[in-house]
Amino acid sequence: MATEQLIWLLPLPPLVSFFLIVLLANRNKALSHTIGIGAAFLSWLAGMVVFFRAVTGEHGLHGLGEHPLHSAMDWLPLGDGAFQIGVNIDPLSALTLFFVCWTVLMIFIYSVGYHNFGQPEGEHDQKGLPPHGATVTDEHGHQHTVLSVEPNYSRFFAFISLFAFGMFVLVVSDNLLTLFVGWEIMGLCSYLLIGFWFAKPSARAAAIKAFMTTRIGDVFMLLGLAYLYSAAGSLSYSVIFSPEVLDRLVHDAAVGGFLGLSAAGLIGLLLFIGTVGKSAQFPLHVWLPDAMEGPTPVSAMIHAATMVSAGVYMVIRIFPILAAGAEHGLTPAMTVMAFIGAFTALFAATIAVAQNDIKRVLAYSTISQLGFMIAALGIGAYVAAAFHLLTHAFFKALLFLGSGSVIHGMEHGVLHTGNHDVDPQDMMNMGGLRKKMPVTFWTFLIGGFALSGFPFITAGFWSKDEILADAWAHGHTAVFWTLAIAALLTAFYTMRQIMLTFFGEPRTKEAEHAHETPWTMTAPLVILSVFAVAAGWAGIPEDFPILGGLVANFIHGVSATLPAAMIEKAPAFNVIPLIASLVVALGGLFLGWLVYRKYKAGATDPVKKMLGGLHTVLQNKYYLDELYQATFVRLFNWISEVFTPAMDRGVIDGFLHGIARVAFSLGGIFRDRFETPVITGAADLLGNGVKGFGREFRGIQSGRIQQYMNVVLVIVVVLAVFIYILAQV
Amino acid sequence: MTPVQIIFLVVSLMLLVSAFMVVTVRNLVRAALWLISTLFMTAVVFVLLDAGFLAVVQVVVYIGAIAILFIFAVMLTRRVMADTGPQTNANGWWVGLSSLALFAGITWILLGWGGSSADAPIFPAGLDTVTDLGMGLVDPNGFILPFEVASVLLLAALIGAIVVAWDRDN
Amino acid sequence: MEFIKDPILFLANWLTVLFTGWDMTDGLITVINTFLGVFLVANFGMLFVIFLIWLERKLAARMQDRLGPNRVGPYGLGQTFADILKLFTKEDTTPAGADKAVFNLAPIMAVLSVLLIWAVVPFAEDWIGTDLNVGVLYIVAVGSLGIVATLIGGWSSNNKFALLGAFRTVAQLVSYEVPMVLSLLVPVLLARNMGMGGIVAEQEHWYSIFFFMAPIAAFIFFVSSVAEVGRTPFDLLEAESEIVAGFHIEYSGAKFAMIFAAEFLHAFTISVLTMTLFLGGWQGWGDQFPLVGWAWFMVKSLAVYFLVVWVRSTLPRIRIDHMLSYNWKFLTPLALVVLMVTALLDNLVVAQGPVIRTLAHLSANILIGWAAYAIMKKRAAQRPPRAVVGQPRPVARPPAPEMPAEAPVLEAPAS
Amino acid sequence: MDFFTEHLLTAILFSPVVAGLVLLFLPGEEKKLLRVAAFIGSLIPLALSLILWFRFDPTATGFQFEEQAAWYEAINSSFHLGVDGISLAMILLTAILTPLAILASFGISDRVKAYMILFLFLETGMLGVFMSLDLLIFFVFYEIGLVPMYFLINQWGSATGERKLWGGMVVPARTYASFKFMVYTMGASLGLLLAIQMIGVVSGTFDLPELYRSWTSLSGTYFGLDIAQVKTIAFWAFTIAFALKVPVWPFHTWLPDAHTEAPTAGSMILAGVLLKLGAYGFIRLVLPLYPDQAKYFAGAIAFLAVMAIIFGAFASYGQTDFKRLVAYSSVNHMGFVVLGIAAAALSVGTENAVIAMNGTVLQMFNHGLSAAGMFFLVGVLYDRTHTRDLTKYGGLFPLIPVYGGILIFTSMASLGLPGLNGFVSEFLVVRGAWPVLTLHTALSMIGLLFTGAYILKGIKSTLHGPVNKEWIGHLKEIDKRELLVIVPLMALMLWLGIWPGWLLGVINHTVTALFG
Amino acid sequence: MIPLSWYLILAAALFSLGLFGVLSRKNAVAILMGVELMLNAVNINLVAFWRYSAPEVIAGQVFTIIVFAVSAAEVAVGLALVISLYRRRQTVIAENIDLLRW
Repeated sequence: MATEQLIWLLPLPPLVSFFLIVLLANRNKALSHTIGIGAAFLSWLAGMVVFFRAVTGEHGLHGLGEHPLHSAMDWLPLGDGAFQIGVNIDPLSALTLFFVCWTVLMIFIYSVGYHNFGQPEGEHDQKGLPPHGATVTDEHGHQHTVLSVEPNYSRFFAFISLFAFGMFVLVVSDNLLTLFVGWEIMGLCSYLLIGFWFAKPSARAAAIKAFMTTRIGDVFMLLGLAYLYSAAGSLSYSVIFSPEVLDRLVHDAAVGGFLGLSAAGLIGLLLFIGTVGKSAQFPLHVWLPDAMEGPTPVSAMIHAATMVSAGVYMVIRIFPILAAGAEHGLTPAMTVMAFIGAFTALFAATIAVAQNDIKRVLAYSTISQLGFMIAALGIGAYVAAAFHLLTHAFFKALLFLGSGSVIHGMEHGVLHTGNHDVDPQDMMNMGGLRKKMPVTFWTFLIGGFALSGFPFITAGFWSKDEILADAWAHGHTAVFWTLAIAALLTAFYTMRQIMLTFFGEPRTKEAEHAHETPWTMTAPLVILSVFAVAAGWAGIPEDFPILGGLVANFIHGVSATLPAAMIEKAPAFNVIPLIASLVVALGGLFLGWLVYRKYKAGATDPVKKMLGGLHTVLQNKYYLDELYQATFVRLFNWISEVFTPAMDRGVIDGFLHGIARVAFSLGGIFRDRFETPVITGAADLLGNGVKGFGREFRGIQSGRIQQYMNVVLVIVVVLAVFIYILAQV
Repeated sequence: MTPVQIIFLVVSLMLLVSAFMVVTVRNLVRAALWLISTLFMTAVVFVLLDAGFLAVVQVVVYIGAIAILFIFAVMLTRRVMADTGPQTNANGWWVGLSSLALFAGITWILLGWGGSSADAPIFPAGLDTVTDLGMGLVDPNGFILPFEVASVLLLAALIGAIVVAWDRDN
Repeated sequence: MEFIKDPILFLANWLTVLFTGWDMTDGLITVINTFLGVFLVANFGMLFVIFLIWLERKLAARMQDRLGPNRVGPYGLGQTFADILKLFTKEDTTPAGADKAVFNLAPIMAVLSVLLIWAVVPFAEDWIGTDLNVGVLYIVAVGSLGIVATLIGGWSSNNKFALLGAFRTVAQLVSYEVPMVLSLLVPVLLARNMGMGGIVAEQEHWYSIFFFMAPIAAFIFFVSSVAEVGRTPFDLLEAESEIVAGFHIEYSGAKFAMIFAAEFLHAFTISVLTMTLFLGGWQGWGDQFPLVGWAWFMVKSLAVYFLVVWVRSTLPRIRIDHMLSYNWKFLTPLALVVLMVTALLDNLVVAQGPVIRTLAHLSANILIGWAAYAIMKKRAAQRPPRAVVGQPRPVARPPAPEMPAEAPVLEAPAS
Repeated sequence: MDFFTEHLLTAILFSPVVAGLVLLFLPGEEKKLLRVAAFIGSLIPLALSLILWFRFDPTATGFQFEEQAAWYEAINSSFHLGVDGISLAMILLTAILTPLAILASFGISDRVKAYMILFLFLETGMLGVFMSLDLLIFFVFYEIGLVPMYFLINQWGSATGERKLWGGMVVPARTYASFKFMVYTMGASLGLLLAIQMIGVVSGTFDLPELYRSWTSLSGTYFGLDIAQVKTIAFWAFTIAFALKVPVWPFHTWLPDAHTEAPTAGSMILAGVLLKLGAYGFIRLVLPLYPDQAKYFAGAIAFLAVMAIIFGAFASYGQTDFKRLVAYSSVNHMGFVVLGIAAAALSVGTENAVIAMNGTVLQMFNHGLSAAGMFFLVGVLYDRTHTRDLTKYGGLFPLIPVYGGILIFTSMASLGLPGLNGFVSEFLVVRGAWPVLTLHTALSMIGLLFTGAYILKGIKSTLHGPVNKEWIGHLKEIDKRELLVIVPLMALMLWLGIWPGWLLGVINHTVTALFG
Repeated sequence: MIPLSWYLILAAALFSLGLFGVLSRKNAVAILMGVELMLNAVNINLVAFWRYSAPEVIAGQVFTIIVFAVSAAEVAVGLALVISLYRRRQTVIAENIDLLRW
């Protein structure tokens, strides 16, 4: 089959599986996950085929830039032309497609184990709540509680299938509108999946928060799309990234732009705000930590690997517009991005240090890593951003899944002891899981090292190093140092997490009874950990001492996506950023080991001791949620619950009622003064007259037909005679 | 005085006599029987007028159907209609006089009218009135419309009769 | 030889010659001849009844495994004469409170209505009272006189049973006139002619007799005319077990004899009509001259009459509601369908020659018959099984309190 | 052009009336029979309009299937019918929604006959507006629509609820709502009537195609006023009448009352079709007849539209009554329609106008589907719980999963989720409006944002959250008939979301011809 | 031959008798009988005129046929009325039915 057709078909299997599960298979758990995973596998297969055909096409990866795999068709007939939609695989989307396929498939498989497929139904389980565990009796007659299967198992697979569809659409689409379509579908799925345990008020609130916060970004993005469409006359990449269009966007005053910003700058900013929402950048990052209310695979998939990455993907995608007119230095849009990215990276890292919930730590680290990418783009490090996007997707997915596995193990312990007020997600309750869950431990370790950029082997090192290198090379020292500090913190809290979770002695009974998770969960971990290491080797700079050029630098091919004018070669090797990244990574890890190596149960968190009051601030995420609550939410609630009703009922209806009152009273006067006495009086008079007449002549109405006819007959005879006489004379 | 005229006189005498009995006799069943004879005589009159088909139809329709219905009604209602007491209502005399006046008037006018003494044209030989009638009744240029109307009327009467006589109580 | 061939015509001619010899005017001769003709036809009927009664009794006896009349005369041929003597010598009573005139009028009308039918019956080629061009209609018309006769007879007897009988009569006869007339119309429109002579003439070939063209119509006509006569299984108007003797309960002696004769004659009349309308009348094989025709006429009629007797002595009397629903729910719709189908079909196939025509009509009839059968079968399947009437209980002992509970509920059978 | 094709429109237009008359002769106590008969009767126009749809030639310009019959010659008003792409879409919408609405009201057991007959008459009224090419006919049908709806609200509306008026006067809510609906609309359309008569007097005809030619190019002085002023006055008369029907802020207050109190099917039709009459009036009459005035006042109209969008969303978010919430959502959505109209009026002749108008008409259709669906679902829930108070629900998802899924689907459609119908039209409107009405569009985004807010609020407080013990065991799942109502709507929403071309193709050609 | 006037006078007499019956009889059934007589008078007239004016034109007979139909209908409905009247009011005296309502 021609590759283009394959690309068209690529997103479909998950969609089909969504409908199949919803309509047919929602009673049968095994069938649903079979359909779901089967669909994911088909897409994975298609994705791999497309990927390899793309990179080994006649032009190779670099050639793919100017000769992307592309096909389009008319979608909306508008005016004399039509709006076209289509599919498009260029280096960037090929790369994205690669990791999306992998992570999606892994997470599908992982979910089977995570939702305890094959376990008995729980007695107290109800739809919309996490399973509470089921009591079983083994052959020795011992009662004990085991994990119970998720009540809404099928629905979960339906949702993530739909999600996968959205992600694939986003990746393969050749224009921003269909990209936006996939974007929003993912938004919906994230809403549904965060609220998967919708009976928990916290989950419900988190879901709405996530949807609304991202929607803020989305409406701006919609405006951006509208602007771009009206300015460029199209939304497909081939048109909007063509030099002449970019030139028009920058210099043509007709397409607008104000505050000294060119149209390109405005559009860029509008679209970027969309990313800020989607990729949880400051100040719209607040939803991501709460989103951890959802099941862990969801956190892994949506909030680490794919959806939040989609935000970054989009910015990378529109980089030409952002960078348009950046002949000298950065465009305003890029500056904004650089600032927000760097700030978010540091800001989130600081918060992560003070979190005890194993998933929240990861959530904040995600925010901060995304900040890295945004910042990288902001300073024009196109390739580095894409590179980090790739690696981060792998190791963050790995970390999330690992944390999920840990939580799962802890839940096992919790069920064993039956003490339900132990929070299985709190790292303070863990410790010593190293022996209990070896696979999880090793994979988690790899992921953690990748995250903290452990030199030379892990993927994270290379991508992060490239960002730093770029930052240094282009002389954005502020960004450089901010990111460096952020990286240090990253390494630190990662190590803290690892120490608290796996090392030392078990700090609770639950931790003692924790135990390794089934293969459906560990297998994906292992596979992802491979990528978490190997993905980095595809991007080792050629001029890197010793290692350079051992593996062909594949990643730089991504830059071929850009218009030729914008492609700039990777910066020359420079030792300072290398040292910096070595120092921050190793230093951070060492620091973490140092602080937490002797941590015992019940002892206060050393970080708390060190930071004191600041710690509380960090733990409460700088009170941002409270701030929003106090300002925007209250304002809008006031408008909608007090002001608007007052306006409608009070002012407008009041006015109407006023008119009505006047009319009523006028009518009343008319009735009493004129209607009743004059008209009604006359009418009554007439009526009475008629009645009287009738009363008088009632007598002749005897009701006897024969009498009437007799009268008729007599009259006829008389008349005949009369007429005859008349005729005579 | 040709034999036909004699026959006619006899027949019309019987006809009028039985008609008179119909309107005067007390016992309703007898009235009905007299009615039958009246109708039969009318049929004979039709025969005299070379309308054999009509005569037969007259017998079928009237004697076969209407008479039966009459007798039915009489029997249904005979408990109240005791044969005693006068069968004519209060204004019988008036009516008698006025209808007599009517008859007198009509007759006088007829006698005054010249065309009434006309003689019948010779009945065309080979004129099959039955076929003509049949053709005429279903001929679009003929009388199909009144024919259809009549049939509709009959249907309506049928339904109406059923509805009216329906005993809703049981 | 002429005499053998056509005795009637021979006699007529001979009389004409004779009278002219007595120099009478032609008009007078015509009148006398006509009168003689009428006398002949009427008395043929009245006398033939005597033979019919004997025949029927014999046949019924055979069918009921009896001997029947066998004392008076050879094979009891004289039996009927004895009966007649007895009847005529009985006292002629009139119940008190009866409407005398009407009471006496009824039997006369009864006989009248039957005898008048014979005026249009073609015994043989040009042996016919008068070949009215509306003969069929005439039959219907005159037949309705019989209804009136029965009715006034029952009413004037001033007797509950008689009145009941009269009511039943009207109910039955008026209803069964409908399918009869409808089925009567089928041969009419097949022959394009209303006169009996014409109808018979139309059935000249064996394959063009109307029985083959309209078997269903024949069947309907036969059944409904049996009902018209009021013989078993339709003898509800004189159901002895229910209303003693029905409308003629009060009659005795000569009047009874007249009613009795009228009924038997009517029975024979309907078989004659059936034969004439559907079995080709006097036509048959052999060279055609009136006497042969008359022979064929008698043979065929007696065959049909045998059928009538057979039915009578075989079937039990049916319930009145069955009688009515059988007419209104089965015969009438069927007759209507047959009439319409025949009318339409005949217009299509009349040009195709007699054989095709017969075949087409035959197949159409078979089709209709099969459809009717299927429908009846379906409805019978739908009808719930007859409710079991409660077990017979001892009359004296009042039922035990739990009896009603056990005893199956009485249900009216859904008809 | 056989006879049938020539009189197709008349057939569509009057088949509901005929069905209604047939119903008139059915026995009143045979409720089932009446319902089924009414349903079948409403399927006839659907079938006919499908025929119309397929015989319609989307590439031809101008009106098709025109019929003209002398109606009121004394004033040159003729019974002139015709369809183009825009009205065709609306006719299709009406013909689809009415059977569903009738099916939805099978639950009605009180005076079924009258109810159904009114419904069928209502359909004729609506169809007439979309078909008529003569101002008087247009007005007649425009008003005919009111009467059945008035009775539907007044007689079959929600039994409970009261509304306090001045001086302690308290009236039943449905009486208040129906009265307000009737009088308010009538009052506004008085101006319309006057303006129409004025046009008739001035240009001597009521025939729209002629007026398109003559009225716009009219000049001189009438009634002692310059033609421009005359037109301006007439323009405002038209605009107010239609703006009130749409409705745009601040004429919208009749809508929440009417929608909330109307019976379920009534709300479906009300939101689904009746609101479109106003918008259609704008497109069919105001813009072609008053291009200059429309251009001049577009900013003002757009402002009102934006207010409608924003305050509609806010008000809807503030409601605790589920049905009222949905009702206000109509204000919000129709705001986009008016915004698109304003944009088209402002930029007539450019690509923007075409895109905006495409979006507008598509939005009309989409809102017809989604609003009807939402109201129906609210009705379904109300039939089971007999309350519309959002605080009384909660956690119903496990009890009625199928219903829950459908509700989420429909809500998302009305939220304008890409992949479902709402998105395309909203995007087109925004796209068309942005270049010419940048500020308004930007502001309207607030409304769009809060669309999400209230939709989520609805889902949150019905389906999600801890299970409300009160309903456990008492809540029936949505049944077959109700599925039969909602599934076609859902199918259309999905289809229009994925492949809007089939509808847009028809609309676009007309729109391009009119505004391009 | 018989002059036309004989038939007409016969019809007139029959008509007057019928009229008398209609107007004077108490019993509703008897009234209907009177109506029948009048109709028959009409029939005689029709046929007579047909025969005497133009036997080729069948109109007279046609109208007679139609009069048959009409009278049959009239009698059916009339008797149905009488019967149901008898059911409700236990009377068939025309004079007693003067409530002008059912």
